[in-house]
Amino acid sequence: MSRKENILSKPTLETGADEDQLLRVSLGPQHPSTHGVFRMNVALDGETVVSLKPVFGYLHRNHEKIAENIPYLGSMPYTDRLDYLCPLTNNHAYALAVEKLGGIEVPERAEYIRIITSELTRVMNHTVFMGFFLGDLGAWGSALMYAFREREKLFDLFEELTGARMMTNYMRFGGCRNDLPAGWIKKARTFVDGYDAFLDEMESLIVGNEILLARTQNIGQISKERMINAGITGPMLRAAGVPYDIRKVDAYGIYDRFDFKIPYGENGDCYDRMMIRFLEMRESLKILKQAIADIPEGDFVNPKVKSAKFKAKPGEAYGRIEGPKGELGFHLISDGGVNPYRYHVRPPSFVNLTLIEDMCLGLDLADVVVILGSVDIVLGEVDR
Amino acid sequence: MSIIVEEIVCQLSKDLPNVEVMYLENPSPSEQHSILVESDDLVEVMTYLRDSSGLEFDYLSNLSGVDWPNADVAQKVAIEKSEAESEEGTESQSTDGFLEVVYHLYSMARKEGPLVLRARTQDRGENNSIASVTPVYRSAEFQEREAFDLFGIDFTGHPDLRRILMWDEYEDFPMRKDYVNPDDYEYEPTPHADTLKRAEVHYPQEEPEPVESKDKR
Amino acid sequence: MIALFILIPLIVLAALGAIWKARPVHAALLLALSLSLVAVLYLLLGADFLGLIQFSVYVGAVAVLIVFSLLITRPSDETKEIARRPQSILAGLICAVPVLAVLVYSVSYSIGSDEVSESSPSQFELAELGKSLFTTYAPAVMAVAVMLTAVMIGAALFARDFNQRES
Amino acid sequence: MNFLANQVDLSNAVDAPAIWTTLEALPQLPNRLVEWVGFQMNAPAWLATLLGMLVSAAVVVGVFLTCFALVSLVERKTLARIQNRYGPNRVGPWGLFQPVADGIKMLTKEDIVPDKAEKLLHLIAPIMIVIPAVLALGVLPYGKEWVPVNLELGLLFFFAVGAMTELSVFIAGWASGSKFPMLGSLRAISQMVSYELPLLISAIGVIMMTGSMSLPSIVEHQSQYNFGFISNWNIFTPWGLVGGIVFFIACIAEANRCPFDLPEGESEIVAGHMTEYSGFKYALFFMGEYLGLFAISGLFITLFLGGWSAPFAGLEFVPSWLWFFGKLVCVIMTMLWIRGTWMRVRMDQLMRFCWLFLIPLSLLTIPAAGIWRFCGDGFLAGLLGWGVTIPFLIIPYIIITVILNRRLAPATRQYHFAE
Amino acid sequence: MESSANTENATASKPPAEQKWILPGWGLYQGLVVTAKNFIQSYYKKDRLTTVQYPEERAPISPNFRNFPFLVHDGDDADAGLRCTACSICEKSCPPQCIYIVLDRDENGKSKKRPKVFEIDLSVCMNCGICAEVCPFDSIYMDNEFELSKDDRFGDMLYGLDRLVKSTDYHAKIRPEQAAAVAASRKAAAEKKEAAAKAKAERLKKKAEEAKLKKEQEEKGGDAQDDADGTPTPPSEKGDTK
Repeated sequence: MSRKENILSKPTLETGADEDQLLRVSLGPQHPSTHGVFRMNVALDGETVVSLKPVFGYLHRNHEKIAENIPYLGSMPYTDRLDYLCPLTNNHAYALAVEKLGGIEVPERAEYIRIITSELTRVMNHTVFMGFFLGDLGAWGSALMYAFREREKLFDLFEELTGARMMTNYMRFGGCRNDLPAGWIKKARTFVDGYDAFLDEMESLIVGNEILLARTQNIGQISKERMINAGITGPMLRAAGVPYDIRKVDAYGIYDRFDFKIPYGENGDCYDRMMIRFLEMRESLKILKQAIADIPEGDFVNPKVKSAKFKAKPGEAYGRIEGPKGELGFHLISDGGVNPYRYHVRPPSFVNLTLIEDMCLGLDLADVVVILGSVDIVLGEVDR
Repeated sequence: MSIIVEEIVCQLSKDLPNVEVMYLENPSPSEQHSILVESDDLVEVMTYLRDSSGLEFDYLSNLSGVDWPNADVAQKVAIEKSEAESEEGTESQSTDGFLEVVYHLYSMARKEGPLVLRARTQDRGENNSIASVTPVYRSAEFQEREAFDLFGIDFTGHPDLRRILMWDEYEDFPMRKDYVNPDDYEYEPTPHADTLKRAEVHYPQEEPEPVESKDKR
Repeated sequence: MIALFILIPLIVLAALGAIWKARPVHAALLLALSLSLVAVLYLLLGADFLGLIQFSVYVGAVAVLIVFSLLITRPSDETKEIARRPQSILAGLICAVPVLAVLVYSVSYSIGSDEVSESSPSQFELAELGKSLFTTYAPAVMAVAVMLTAVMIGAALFARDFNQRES
Repeated sequence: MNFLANQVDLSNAVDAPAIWTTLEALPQLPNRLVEWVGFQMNAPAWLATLLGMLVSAAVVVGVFLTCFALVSLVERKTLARIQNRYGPNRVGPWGLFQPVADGIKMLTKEDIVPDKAEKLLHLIAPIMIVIPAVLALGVLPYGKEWVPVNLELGLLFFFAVGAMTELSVFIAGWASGSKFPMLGSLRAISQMVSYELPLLISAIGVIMMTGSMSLPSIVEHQSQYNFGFISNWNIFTPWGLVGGIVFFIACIAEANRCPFDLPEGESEIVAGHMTEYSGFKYALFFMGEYLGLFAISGLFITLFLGGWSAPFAGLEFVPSWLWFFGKLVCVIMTMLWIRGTWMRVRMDQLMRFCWLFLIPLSLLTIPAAGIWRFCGDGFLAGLLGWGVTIPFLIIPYIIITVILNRRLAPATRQYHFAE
Repeated sequence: MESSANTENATASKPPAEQKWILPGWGLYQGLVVTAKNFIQSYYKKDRLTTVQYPEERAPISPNFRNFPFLVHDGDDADAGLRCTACSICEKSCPPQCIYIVLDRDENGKSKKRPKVFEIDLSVCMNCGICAEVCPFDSIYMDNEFELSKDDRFGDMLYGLDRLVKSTDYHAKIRPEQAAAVAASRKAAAEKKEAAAKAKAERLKKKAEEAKLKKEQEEKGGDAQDDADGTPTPPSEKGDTK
């Protein structure tokens, strides 16, 4: 099973088996572990993967065309449906891009609310990742239900703040839609304080488990340079050893005010990707504690900006944030009208899938499922 | 984030003499000015930007296709905004449209902000081809296939240029401004009358029984 | 005794089916069926130990390995022509006839004497079997042990160079 | 016909006066009834024995089918409780009628047979999976007086019958004709064949110590009490401990339970050899799997946990079959506990674990049992026995895990933090 | 590549330390301990058993929860007190365009400033709340009633005026502070309008008196020749405050 590999081109795998010996199987779109309608045409020689062609587009509803026919605010509720596991970071990214386009500045309290909601969403996304990752490995159920139990607490917080559990539609250009309801901050603090205990419990369930170590270490290993060249961002890139976190690089919003660190690993295999997400959750909890402690009073939105009738001067802007899955960017071109002229989403899951074939070549069918789980894709965002 | 685009433009024109590069002003407060690069020496510019020690733009973050139809059709605003027109003029001059690809490059090594590059096709009809940068940046592979799928920009040199989101037998390019929505979509009785009429035209023979409950209005 | 007369034709039929069946997997399954019927025959004759050993060794191991190899190599059905060719039938006969002769001789030798029929085997003692294996029949056990290790080493060598050739 | 003849003669059980002995002989009640009716109607002898056999078979099948229904409910409820939820509680009180509902659903579901399948073999396979499980259940000793079939070679019968499951799994996978069942049956056969070895080898130690293969005598041997109250279960001896652990791991693999549930790994090959089955044939597969699970854990209890014998001398009064089913509940709860926690092992790891770890370890238990035997019995000899056999077993274990598998050992990872 | 990367081991979380020898089965055992803890505590600890048996027990809905929109009417007569003036701003700004309004016109075509038809297609609406935000007449708000399952997918899910309009005290019941704030702002606006109207009325009355006074002087001085300077001051209305 020799693997020809150089930094740029796709590696190919020559096995002794000739063409008709291969077993062609298509994993998906209805498959228990592809996180949604995602299909992989896999050619197997025995159990080892010889070729893997990803196929997606089953959930494509042309979100960008809709966005070009409705006003700027109209596509804010649609951004919840991009990566439906972390709606508030999507809203934050879109609001950031429009503020860059229109040159709107955001009051102090709104920035703090945005930091708190984004970090809560990052913790929610990584917790649910643990549940699904163990589901792919075979321990279907227990870790997933513990993750969902914590997610329910977060859903209650978001429902109280934004009015909906998942489809929040909460950010507006220049701040948020409504202020924090009374007592919300106290509930958020109790949630954050209790979360370390939950993380310790999940770590003792997952991190040392020998079967998990055997099944995830050195699986789907990609070198640092190839990941940068393939545009992979987020925990996958940091697991390979590149400490690139847009919260530190662009320092958007008021992230430079908080002291937190960026964990990064060395090997870039499935195990490191999982561990990096654990460490990131702990860093997010640190940010949350600081943000909840010193959130100022003040107006929660820039009073001068009317989001519903927002009109930007002609121009172009590309705003991006560090979403839980990687860099989520919005590229907006406006011709001065009420509707954006061009609205393009740069989703992290879509670009992170570029190297899926390189990671799976030469491994088993069971590893393909684990690698796809470690990439952590959400089809709403991949297909747009 | 403080890369000065003008400096990079003159450095480019100095190091790569035969390259035609133009600086484009971006009037919006985001000040993300861009560099227009000719399609056939795009790969050369990109490799230079990636490999030269001073710049090291090793990460192509985003690649988005943009459709600029023929100017006289969509001419509401007097001056076409971010595009230096051949002659400055308030009244609209009919320039034939083109398809454009915008590249956002970042340097992970020096943690430098977005450098925006643009490449354009001759026109929106036959020769709508741009050199593919997948040999330089692997991250462009899927995004170029998406631009081809939704805009019809033909990337020459792409390893396997197929449709990525729409199904393979689909002919049209949905994201173009002059795209007409085929009305053979599944009949979904929304309250708006015009969708009703179009649906009736489309399903003349079949008596859409759920409809008449609204006709009584 | 009636059961014997039902069983024996069944065994012969299954064995013939195993030979004549075109599809290899059907043939293997019929072989397993005939072997298990032989095991039932032993049980009915009162030789418990032998019957259970026959069942577990032949059906549990030999038939499963034959079927397992069929599953891996997935042979197509062209084995039918080979079986029908005249010279393969001739070769088959050459092997079968001497074995048949020995069998007939040994059966006829014991038909006359009747001490086999009424001496129901005494209360079977596992311990004696164990002792006798390592005392009276020790050389036979040694020979079998050596042969088995040789087979294992051969299989390991064969598997190893198969992997080398492939990678 | 002699292997059917030596039924346990139960004449003495009836006249013991106390309530406990009647409770003890409860499983024999149907046999007593049939004999009494046969005696009243002075039926011929062969009819009486035939009826006796049928009744004891009916008792075993009845008990274990209700066990199957209960365990399928208990499994869902315990897994639910592990995952902080209730589990089925809508159909009947605490969900007790859920198995009935599942049964009806399975019966009414349409039975789809793919057209590329071999019709006859597709039908035979589920039946062939249930037969060995029920046969094996007939041989185990459940109580002092309750041994459905007392065979001289009970253990050999158990393994001989167990060999049929691999063949039926192959037929199920191959007869379905499509890709996933083929892969599933390939995996299932290689797993069962390779885990049969440690199963047999670790049982040899028990046969050596009790001197005979008949299961009731094995339990008899374990039910004496040395030093007054500690029972003489095999698990309490060094070789029995290691042999028991290896046997338990091999049990999990034979019954395709997590962490070895590769044949129907949902996340990879949908449902393995059972993919093309629906309706009642699918239910038969489940019944075969569960009855196989009862049989193999029943054997584990008989060989290592002292069948129906009470753990301490004082608890003799409790009916013996209660002990057996109590231990069965404990073993099944541990398997459910493991199913709720651990992940699935990959195919090559499964094979390496069996051939490079389980088989050498189980081969070691045989000489260890020999050493234990010749250290003699009594307290001091017991200590000496432990002192000698434990290092005899532990040192090779360390050699195997640490030295041989060094490159496979999971590396401990370093994580750095950047500003 | 990495700036001041301190490579101290990740003390925050507890991955296995460098070469500390770990019993091979230790991780598996710890996993079992966690599940055992969850299993046992789920019998007596509240936060280890979070299922709510829905039809019998009901989880509390947070006051801010928004579901499909509803129209508000003052007073008790739904038809008269309807606040909606069919300006159809919400129809234009609704992203999935699921609102359909037809303006009510009387016989000679003058708009009666109220909707003849106001329909929301609940199977299309994604309860995003933008209509409630942009409505200038405080007439559409988000309901929090969620048990709306119907059997007919098209007809039943199309909510007309009859099912959409609810009274203000219903609004006060589900969203007390919001209803109170809206009522307060409407009352303040009403008072301001009255004050403006009263001010205008006084100004008119004062002007009327001046005009009357001037007319009397003219009749008194009618014979006196003062009309030379009486250029008729048109009743100039300084910007009346609407």
